[in-house]
Formats: sequence, C-alpha cells, structure tokens
Amino acid sequence: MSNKYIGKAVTRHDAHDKAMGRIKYTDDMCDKGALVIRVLHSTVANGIVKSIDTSEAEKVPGVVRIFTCFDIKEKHYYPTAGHPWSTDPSHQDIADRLIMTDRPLFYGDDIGAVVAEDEVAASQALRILEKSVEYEELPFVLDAQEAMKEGAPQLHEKYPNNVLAHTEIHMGSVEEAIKEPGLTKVEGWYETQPVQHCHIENFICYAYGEGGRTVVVTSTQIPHIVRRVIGQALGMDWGKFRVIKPYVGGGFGNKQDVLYEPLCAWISIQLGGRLVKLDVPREETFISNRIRHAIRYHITSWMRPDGSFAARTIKAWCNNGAYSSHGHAIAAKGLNAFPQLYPCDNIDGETWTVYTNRSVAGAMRGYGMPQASYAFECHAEDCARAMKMDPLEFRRKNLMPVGYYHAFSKNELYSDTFNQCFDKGAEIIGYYDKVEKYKNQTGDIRRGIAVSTFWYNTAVYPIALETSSCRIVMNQDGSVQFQLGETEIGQGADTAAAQMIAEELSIPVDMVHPVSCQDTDITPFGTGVYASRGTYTLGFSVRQTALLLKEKVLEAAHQFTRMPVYNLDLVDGKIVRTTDGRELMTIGELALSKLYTTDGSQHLTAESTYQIKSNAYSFGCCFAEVEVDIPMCRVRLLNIVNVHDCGQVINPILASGQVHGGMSMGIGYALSEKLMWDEKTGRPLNNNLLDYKLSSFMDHPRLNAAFVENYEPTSAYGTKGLGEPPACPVAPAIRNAIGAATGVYINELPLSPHTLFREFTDAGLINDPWRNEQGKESK
Amino acid sequence: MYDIKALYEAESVQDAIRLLQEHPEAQILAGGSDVLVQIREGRRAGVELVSIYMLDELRGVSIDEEENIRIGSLTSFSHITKDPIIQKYINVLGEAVDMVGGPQIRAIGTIGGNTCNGVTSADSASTLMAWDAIIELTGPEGVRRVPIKDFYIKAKVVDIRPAEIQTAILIPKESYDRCFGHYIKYSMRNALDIATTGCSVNVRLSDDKKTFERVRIGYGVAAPIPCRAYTAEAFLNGKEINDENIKKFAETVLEDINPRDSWRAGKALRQHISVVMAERALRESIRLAGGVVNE
Amino acid sequence: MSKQYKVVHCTINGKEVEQIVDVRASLTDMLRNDFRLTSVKKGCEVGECGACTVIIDGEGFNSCIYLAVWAEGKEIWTLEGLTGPGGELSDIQQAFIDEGAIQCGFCTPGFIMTSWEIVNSGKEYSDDELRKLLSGHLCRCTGYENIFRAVKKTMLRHLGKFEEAEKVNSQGIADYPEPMPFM
Amino acid sequence: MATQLLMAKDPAEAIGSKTASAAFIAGGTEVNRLGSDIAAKADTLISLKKCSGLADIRKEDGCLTIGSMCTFQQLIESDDVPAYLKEAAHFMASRTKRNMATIGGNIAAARSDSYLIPALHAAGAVLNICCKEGECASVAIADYLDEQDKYTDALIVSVSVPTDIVLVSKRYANTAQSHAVLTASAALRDGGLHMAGAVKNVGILHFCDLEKAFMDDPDISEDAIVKMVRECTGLHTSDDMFGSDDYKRYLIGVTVYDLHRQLRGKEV
Repeated sequence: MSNKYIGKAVTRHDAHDKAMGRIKYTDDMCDKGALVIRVLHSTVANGIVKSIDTSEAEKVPGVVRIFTCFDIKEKHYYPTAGHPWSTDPSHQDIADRLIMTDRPLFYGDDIGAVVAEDEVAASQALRILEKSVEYEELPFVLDAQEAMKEGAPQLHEKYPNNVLAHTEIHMGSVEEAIKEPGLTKVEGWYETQPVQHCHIENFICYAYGEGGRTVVVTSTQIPHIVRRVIGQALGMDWGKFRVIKPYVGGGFGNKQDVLYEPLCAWISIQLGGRLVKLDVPREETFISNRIRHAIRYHITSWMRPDGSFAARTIKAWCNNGAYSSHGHAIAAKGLNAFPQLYPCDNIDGETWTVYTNRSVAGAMRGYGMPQASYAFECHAEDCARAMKMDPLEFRRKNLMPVGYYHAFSKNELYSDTFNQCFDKGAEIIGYYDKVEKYKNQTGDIRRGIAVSTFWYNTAVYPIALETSSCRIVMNQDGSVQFQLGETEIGQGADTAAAQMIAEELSIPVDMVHPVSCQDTDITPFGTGVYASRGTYTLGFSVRQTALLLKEKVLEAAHQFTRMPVYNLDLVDGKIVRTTDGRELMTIGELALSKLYTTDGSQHLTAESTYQIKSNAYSFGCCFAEVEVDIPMCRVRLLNIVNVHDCGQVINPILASGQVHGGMSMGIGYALSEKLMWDEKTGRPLNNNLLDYKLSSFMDHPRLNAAFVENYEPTSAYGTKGLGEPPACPVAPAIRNAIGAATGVYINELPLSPHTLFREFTDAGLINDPWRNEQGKESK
Repeated sequence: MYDIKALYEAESVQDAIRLLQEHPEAQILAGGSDVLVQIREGRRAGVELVSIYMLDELRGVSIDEEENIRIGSLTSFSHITKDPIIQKYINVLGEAVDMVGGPQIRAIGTIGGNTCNGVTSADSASTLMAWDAIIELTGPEGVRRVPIKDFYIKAKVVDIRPAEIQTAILIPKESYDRCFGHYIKYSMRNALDIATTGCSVNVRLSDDKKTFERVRIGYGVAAPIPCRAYTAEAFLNGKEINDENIKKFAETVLEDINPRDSWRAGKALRQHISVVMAERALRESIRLAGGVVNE
Repeated sequence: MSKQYKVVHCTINGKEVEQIVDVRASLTDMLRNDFRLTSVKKGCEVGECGACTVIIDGEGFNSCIYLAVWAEGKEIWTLEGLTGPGGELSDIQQAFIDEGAIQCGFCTPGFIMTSWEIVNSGKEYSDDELRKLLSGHLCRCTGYENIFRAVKKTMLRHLGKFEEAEKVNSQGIADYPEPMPFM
Repeated sequence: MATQLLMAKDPAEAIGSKTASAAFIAGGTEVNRLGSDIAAKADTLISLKKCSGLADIRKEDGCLTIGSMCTFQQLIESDDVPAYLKEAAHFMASRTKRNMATIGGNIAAARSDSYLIPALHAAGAVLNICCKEGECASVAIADYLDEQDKYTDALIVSVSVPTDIVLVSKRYANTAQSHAVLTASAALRDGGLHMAGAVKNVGILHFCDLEKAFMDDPDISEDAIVKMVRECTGLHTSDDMFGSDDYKRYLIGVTVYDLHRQLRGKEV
C-alpha cells in the first residue's frame, strides 16, 4: 500500500515559525539581566600557570567575580565526548578535562573566567587579566608524527609518546602476497587538514539555581549526556542538574561534545544560583571548542595486471589535539572502513591517535570518514591511472560486492548500491561524454570530470550502546504530542518522526506535534544525535511506541464499539471495522470518550525504549566537473552531483537538504577551509570568519542531490544514515577532477591557490620565464 | 555593545573639526566597518570617537567646476557602484568597490574610511592610485589636497593632520579623459574576503587605437601601502599594442613591487599572480578602450 | 565614569518608536534587548556572517556593526515586520518554507531580509547577480541551493513570469560553452 | 493627561509656572492615588520635591512654623511639634504613606476626611501663602478654606501653629486605613473654646453654634447637644456608605460633648 506520509515532502513543522523569526534559540530565551561570563584562555601552547593576579581586573567597574584555575579545590577530571556512558570501565571515554586548568596544553585552553554585568566590562577585565598571568612556558609540538618521537613534549603521563591509542588490523599475509609476479606497486602519502564546524550559532549556554538544583539551558546535540558530564565534572549527583535544549543553530558534531556547560553551572553555583550566561565569541569557537581531526595517511597497494588488489597496507596518524574528547573512535572508524570499501585478502593496517598541543579534535560531520574517503579515493584514482584503467570501471571492479557481510558489525550489502549510484550520477551529469570531451586538453583553462565514492555506516552499533526512547501522548481530539531522545538541530528529525507516527497511527500529520525543545526532566532518555543515527534509530522506538499506542486505542475502541479488536483498525483518523470497512467513530470521539468515560477512564499514552542491535551501510558517490585556470591557480566548480542510497527516503526535501549541506561542507573542505597555527608560538592564525575561508554563496555552483532508494531490511522504515555521508566523497571527487583536467594529482587538502601554485610549478605547468632569469627561487 | 569611552556626533564638517580639536585623543568614526570591529577585537577598545556618519553633506558623486569627478568621502561603496557619473567615466572604481566584503558591508563602508585606514588591501586604493586620485582634507587651517600617492605614508599611516577629516576624493579630468580600466581582486573566496593581491590597470590609446598613449597600473598588497608600477608603465607608454609588449610590461611590474612572505600567501605566489593579473587586466583594459591586440 | 545615553527616534517594522540607548550599543543590541526582536541573530559580531542583517531605509545592513544611535530618523525592518497583522506570510517567507530553504533556521532571518529587498526591487537579476546579492550571508546547513531557488522563484513571480518560476527546478546541470578565465 | 513634569527648584519657579492647567504635586499620595483625576486634568505637574525652603520646622516665640513639604512622619519625629498635631498625624495609619504625605498637601486637598485640618482649625493655624505676583500673606486656615478658589495658583509655603494650647481630637473610621466618617478637634485657647470637624462627604465644619452653647452653659447635657445637632438645619449631611444622616448627627453630638468634657478635665 502506498504511504500517505512516508516519502512525501511534508513541510518542516518548525519552518513556519523560523520563517517568521519567532523561533527561540538559547540566547533569545535568556533574561537580559544575566551576568556575562568570558573565559580566560591560555596564551601559551604548553605550560604551567604559576599565578594569576586578579587584583587589577577586579577593579574594572561592572566586574562581579573573577575565577581562576586555583579556585578549583577538588579536581574532578571528566570526559567530554558525546558518547553514551558505559558501565564497563574499559569502554568509558578518557576523563582528562578540567573546567579550568593550571596546566594548559594548547593555546586557548581554559584557565579562568570573568563574570561581569555586561560584555564590555567582561572584555575589559579579560584584556587586563590576559596580561597578568605568569606562565612557566614549556616546549610544544603541533604535528602528530613529531609528537610520537622520543624527546617530544609529553602531554599526558599515562600516554607515553603522546599515543592515545594504537590499533592494527591484519588479514591474510601481505608479505607472501607481494611475492606474486607481475604486480604493480602504487604508494602515496595523503594529508588532510584541520577544519572547524562553523555552525552559525556559536555555542552558548546559561545556568541558574532552581528548587535546590541547577538548570542549564544550552545549545547542544546531547542534553542527557550533558547532564551526566556536568555531574561528573562538578562531582555532584547527576540528578542535581536539569538540562534544557531549545532550538539549535547547527551543530555538525561540535555540539556533540560537552563544551562549557560544566563551567557555566559551576559558576552559577559559586554565585548562589545567580543567572549566568556564557556566550562563546566566534574567535573562541574556532580554537576552544572542537575541530576536525587532521589525519595523515600512507597507503600502498600491489595491483595484479587485471587491475585487482593483491595486497594493501595503510598507516594513519590522527592528530587529536590536547585532550581526548572522542579518543580513538575517529581513527578506528577510518581503519575499520579500509578493508571493507575495497575488499582484499591481504591487508596490514595500523592507526595512531596522537596528543598534540593544538585545539582539541572531536566529532565533525563524517567522524573520520571525510579524511579517510579523501585518502582512499585519491589512492584508488592513482591505482586506476597506474593500471591505465578508466577510474570508474576500476572502482566498479574493486568495490565491495553485493552480499558482502562484515562479521563484527553484522552489516550486509543487500543491493548493488555502488553501480546504481554511479549509473544515476553519470547519467545526470553526462559523465561519459564529458570524459571524452575533456581528454588531453592544453592551454591555460582546462576542464575535468571525475567521480569518487566512500564507505559509511549508520549509528554506532556494535561499538557503543544504541538506544532510542519515545513517548506519545494522545489528546482528547485524537491529536498527539511526541517526545524523543533524538534532538532536532536543523536536520529535520522532528518532522521525519512526525511523518512516521502519522503513517503508523494513520492520522493526519498536522495532528502530530513534536515537542522539539528537550528537557532532561521531561523528555525520555536519549543519547542525542550523531553518527547519522537520527532517522534510523528513532524509527525503531517511534514505530514500536506508535504500535503500543494503537493497541490501547483499539482496545478502547472495542469498549465503545463492542467489536473485537482483531476486526478493528485505525484508518485516516477513524476507527474502521475491517470486515466491512464501516467507519464506526473518529479517533477524536474515541479519545474523548475514553478519557471522560465514567466506566474505565484512561489517559491514552505510550512510552518505550528500543535498543538497536543492527547497523546499515549507507553508500553513494559524487561526480564533480571543474574548470581550472592554471595561471591564476583557481578552480571553478562547474557542476556537482551527489547520489546517495540512504534506503527509503522519509522526506525528499529534508533529505536533499542534508545532501546539499554535506556537499557544501565537502566543497569548503576541498578548496578553501584550513585552520592554521603559528609554528613558532603555537598561536592560531586564522580563528575568525574572515581569515578562515568558509564557502560563500559565490563559491558554490548549483548542488544536485539524487537518491537510489534500496529499502534497508534491518530498518523500521527502510531508512539508513544520511547526515554525514554527503560530506565524504566531494573532496576526492574535486581532487580527481582537477587531476583529470591538468594531469596534476594532489595528495593534500585544501586544494587552495597556494597548493595549486606549488604543485603546478613542480609539474612544470607554471614556469615563469622571468623567474629563471632573475634566479628567484620559488618556494 | 562596544567599549567606547565617549561618542561625539558631529552635525557638520566644521562641528567635526571642532570636536576633534576639543578631544585630541578622539578617533574618527565613519561607516565603522573597520573601526568598530577593531574596538571589539580590543585593538581600539576604550577610544573616544567623533562620529561623522550623519554628515550627508559628505555623500554623493558630482563633477565640480574644474571637471574633477568629486566623490564625497562618506559615499558608501554600494552608492559609488550605482552612481551614473562613476559608471560613465571611471566604472572600474565602481567595480572595484563592488568586491569589498558582502552587500551589507558595501552599504555601510565608505570610500573615505577605506582609504584612511591606510591598509594596502583596500579594494578602492589600488584603483584610486592607478587613476592619480587627489585626496581632499578639511581641517582647522581649511582645505588641503594631497595626491593619493603622497597620502599613503606607510602601513596603516596616512597623511591626516590633527583635527583634519577627509572630505572628498577627486579624479582630475586629465586622469579620466579617454581612459578605460579593469580591476582584478585575487582572494581565496569570491565574497566576504580581503584581497591577497589587487591589480588595477587603465589605458588611454592613440586615436588609431594601435599604440598605448598612457598606461597606469596600481597594486594592493604588493607593498606595505598601495603602489604603482612606474617602471612597467614607463616601458609601455608609447609602445605598439602587441603580445610581446604586453608580456614584457607584465614581467616588468616585478621591478616595482616587493610582496612579502606570510602565512596568508607566499612571496612566490604573489609575484606570479601579480604578473598574470597585470597581463589580464591590461588586455581587458585594451578591449574596453576599443583596441585590438594583433598577434 | 558616567555613561552616555541618547534618545533614538526611528520607525521599526512600520511603527514609530523612541528609545533611550547607551551610545555604545549596536543596533543589534537595541533591536534584541530593547525591542525583543530576537529574529536578529548574532553569529560573529564583526559583519561577516550576515545573520544580523536588517533593512534600513531600503538597504540591507549588518546591524551588529551599526551603532544604535545611527538609527536616528531611519526606517528599519526586521523579519518580525514581514508578517501581516493576522500572521500572513510574505511570498518570500512562504518560498523559503516551500523550497526547503530552512534547516536550523539561524541564518534564515538575515537571508530573508536581503531576499525581501531583492524581490521588491522589481528588477530581474541573472543567476550570478543573485548569488552576488546574497553573498553577504554565510550558511553551513543548506549549501545555499534551496535558498537560491526560493529567491529566484519569488523574484520571477514578482515580475509576473510564473511559468518561468515553476521551471526553476533542482536539476541544475549547467553547461558553460566558453572557458571562463578568472579576471 | 499630564505629559510634562517640572521639578521646581524654588517657590518662585513653582508659583511662576503654575497655570490653570498645571497642578502641584507634593508628597503625591493624593495626586497619584487610585481614582484621583488631578493628573488627568492637568497638562503639567509641578513637583515640589526638590523645592528649596519648604521643608524646615522653625520655633518662634510660642508658635511653630512648619514647612508645607514636611511629611507626616517628620511631624511625628520632630521634637518641636506639639503633641496634638502628632496625634492628628498618627491618624494616618500607614507608616510608608506618612513618609510621603505632606502637611501642605493635606491642607490643599481639603478633603472631607482630612487627618490634620480639624486640629489645625481648632488650633487656629495660620498659613503663609505666596501668590503669583510674589507677595506673600498670612491667612488663617478657616479663611483659606472658605475662599480656597482664590488661592488655587498660590503656594502654601508654611503653616504656623501655637504650641502651648490644650487640644483634643477624635477620629471615627471602620479600620485604621479606611476613610474617617468624622474627625473632630476641640481646643482651649485665647480664652475661648474652638471646635472643628471633618465630616465625610460634607466638608470641614466650624462648630461655632456648639462652641457658643458650651460657653453659655458649660454643664449643658449630652442629650441637649445631640438634640441641637439633630435639629441644626445649617448642617447638610446625607445617607451614604459611611452612615446614615441621623447617625452622623448623633456622632457629632456625642463626640463634641466628649471632647468638651475632656477639655474641662484638663482646664489649664
């Protein structure tokens, strides 16, 4: 039977309020009288805070209180990652953070805080305070491999050589396999850069005392986890805190970490529960929140003459920054994907997660896969070229085949996803004609087209707990409210859930009201949104809960219609006798009767938890067509198409919106975004929206999102993850397209003018006659 | 809220001058797109400000009696771009200021502020240099006019005397008559960005459009202050329009500019780009002037 | 040190108002704190992201780097002002909803104000001109695609070109006959 | 509706700007109370809060000059103010209101339940009033109340009251906070008997007939006095929420009789 709401372009339930501008984000809800907190950040990349003289700063009119790392009497180290807690200590995240530390490990670490009546007083005091800190400066290290060498500065005692974790995978025997005659060896170093989430709403939270507890209103993806971590950070019962998440202005993983909620709650408590607000300025969001891991890869493949893989090795160094945050999970995900995307019998792989004196890397859309996809797909292109095979055919030959089963995760590729996506994308962009057209071009302006794919799964089973809870309450008119543990951060999870409930209960979707603002006192437990788990995981608990509620409704209907439950059904908001299709009463009449009957009145509600024990591959590809202006070292993206198999699409407009957003993040990742530090001082160089080159409206062509809908058998509504996959294949596709246009294949990101100039010069595409004459060395 | 010690709002130019004399510490606030941002960053926190934003008398573009194009210093970028006089005689200036930041910045930013903050990356500066603009300053001793090449002293320092404000920017007729130009802004993204290097070229061709009567080329971010490549200009003036001369002209700019090495861009890249832009801007200027480059 | 205050007379969303402001306040501060117009958002406070854009005398400005005292005598429009007395949405707001141009919604107010200025200009802009006019706003969720479609469709409808508006679809594969050197 | 507020610096400025459409505001308990239309009718309020020279209390040979802006609470806490006037001030039960209400304001309001006027009237208080043309005059409070319209644009600067007289007062109200149906005072001074009262919804009355009755026959009976008041045609009381006409007349009778009896007990 065709769905009434699933798969339809239902308008976002909050679109109207957002278009009117009346939607309330955290700052909009905070009372104007709140005290302002500004964090005092370390201005050394590694060191010890000897003293902080607050006397001068305290004189600034309007300053209420100044806290320093020395005010922390009991040091409660706490983990910040938005992972579900584990009762098994060996699985728990590393607890290495303090709300304020006297041992700063990166430029921008938190060593104090000013509390003032307004932002001007706060910033005045902060500037004075910054000059009254006495540090013992220590040598620092910024590069992951450098940090592992003997004699490098040690950040955490328990982790010698700054290695947070080191894992390996071995299959078959590479040593033996490479003895096979006639093999072609392809080797490459691939370097990805640190980037930042740049959600337009900076992180912000405020806290106040109420009823003997502390309420924290925060812009977060993980309210329940935030409550637990505040408890851990302050050494207090978790129930002493209530966390409220209003609408969020984008998260992308940065708000999947606990950021300043503990510090903000602690300060409110020190001030007797006064209302205090901590609004992070953009410049501090860049360096003192979370960034994406910069990962360096070394991949080697031995190819047989027929273009198949005989053996492969991979090494990956993952720069984690000063604290653990998500720990080894990001590196592990990349390594785990390597043998699956291009299966091979003989594989040796290892990866390190390394501490450095840089901003802390955490979760960012893709969680290690955009980095891995860049390395894997650049390498795949290099292999195809080495074997003189068409890159697309090379991929079709070597990619994970239909029926592939991964024992550990129990994931299975049920459909011929890769080929379907390649075919659809090629057809939309006109790939084959353009490949012909753009063969062996010359001249200053050249064009190229290429394709790249990626590996991705959905949610985090079996690595960590996957659970989802839902509560649905029916009103007297038959309409319902529902609450979920999965948070709305702009991706449309609420609307997708509403469509599912409307479908399951067969009532109009505008009678299904999401309670979007989450409150740990009221909302059922949930671990929030990350790992593209939203629609997939909430589907399980939503369907289960909706069915429970339907049972109660039909049970009640039996009472009023005298018909047996097995002859009743709920169709288009009416109780229907299935034997002859007669409509017996409307859902409104039923709900009213059941609630107000004097014989067995009952409130119609259902609540349940579903623990998800399955995962789902969510693959796709990106076709990019570029025009390269070689003399000016500029790339113009002519056309770009992403094709994704995310199972059954719940809402085409919301789904394509997710793909557009991922593609946009991929374009910036490919061409312009990079966080930079001063090698000599460890100071960040471009932590603002002017010098950090986020793509503007004029840096994007039209974005095309297409879907291949293979119903996912393990999923409640046939859906699979879609939040992160679109960010993965774009950068390699653009790199390969530039290669196709110019013959220069670059193994580093971003592909900015600086990089292109150096690579084009080395490749001889740029050779200024005047440079040789005047002997100016070019570097 | 900004960390401003005091704000004095001038009602007229004379009132502004009086306020500046009364408060010698005070700095001038025009559109504020630079000053207010620097206050927030702390560099100018706690300053006294004399706001001249309300002085409509300093807005607008006109042709004065000496046939100079007169641009009021408080004219916003967006109004310059849309002004018919600019479009007719010096359209390149309209195009150049149309590349500053985004539409909203161009609505508030003023050409006076853009030139007075003395920054070499100012999008208007390289074009004004290339068109020998005259900066008009009004102060306690009355009106003073300074050629823009002398107005810029060193990085972030311009020739403004105490209690003086910039009131207009003039383009003499001799400068714009029969003259066509093109500006290229090289930046890392196509909007909301600061020039890595800016190159503005203009030409006046002979009547038969075969030879260069006068060529001028100005650069932003190729030196601590906006500059001209005089050697390259001298080489090309009077020469025939052909590929060889154009290429030689483009290479000769290197003798006049000395871009620095920084994390924003390496010296080698800046040099290379400056040469490529010189050629492309020149060719476009020739096209605009109706000239044809014979191979 | 005593604070400096000034009375500002201006029109906000069609209503004449008077407000005492601290001369240090930005227009964003005045609109958000004194008039509770919380659609005006703070994303960077340095005039980069466009989330604070309001219309002043017909032109879009970043209100975060615009002093409140400069609003004297000006006519200011924020997103709250575009909705009719009975809650009727303007066509540009409806287009943002219909085209899926809204995700997290934080950049939406700024974008809609600039778009409102564009579609009410009565002019027809090319695709590249549209991109340039909207380039003062940063968005991380949408990749600008659906926003572009919403603005283009509304612009065409304002010009009475309804069929052409419906043809603005998402399958935007463009062909560029000539090379486009960067200049 | 009053849109202008003028903070008068001195009496000259206060009087100078007092036009027909302007109103003085002293303590504000009268102008700002619920139901008052003073502010509504005026276009300007002239505040005397910061007006110099109206708040001090000066002792001069046997009598006291009290600035019109002295508050009830200042009267109570002052060492110089005679006991009878403190007692009258205490009639205003609310401490916070006493901190605001002024003696000048109470007189100018001339309410029919005034706290102070009966005592001031019985004591023979004299008001020092300044008019527009700058000249000031001393006016007995009885005369001021008789021709109050003459003084609408004038300012009461101070009130002079005798200190060494015997004066007793009585006030009847349902609760401490509610309006009094009768406030009456009787005094022995200048060799004579002076009685006055404020009767709700009637006004300030000078009981000269009763004074004469007591003077003529100090032992006159209570019934006679009550009968006299009941039959007094000059008195126009009416039934209202504060009591019936008969009740008020009876109350006046027994009260003045009681006051007179107290005075005789305290004959100096």
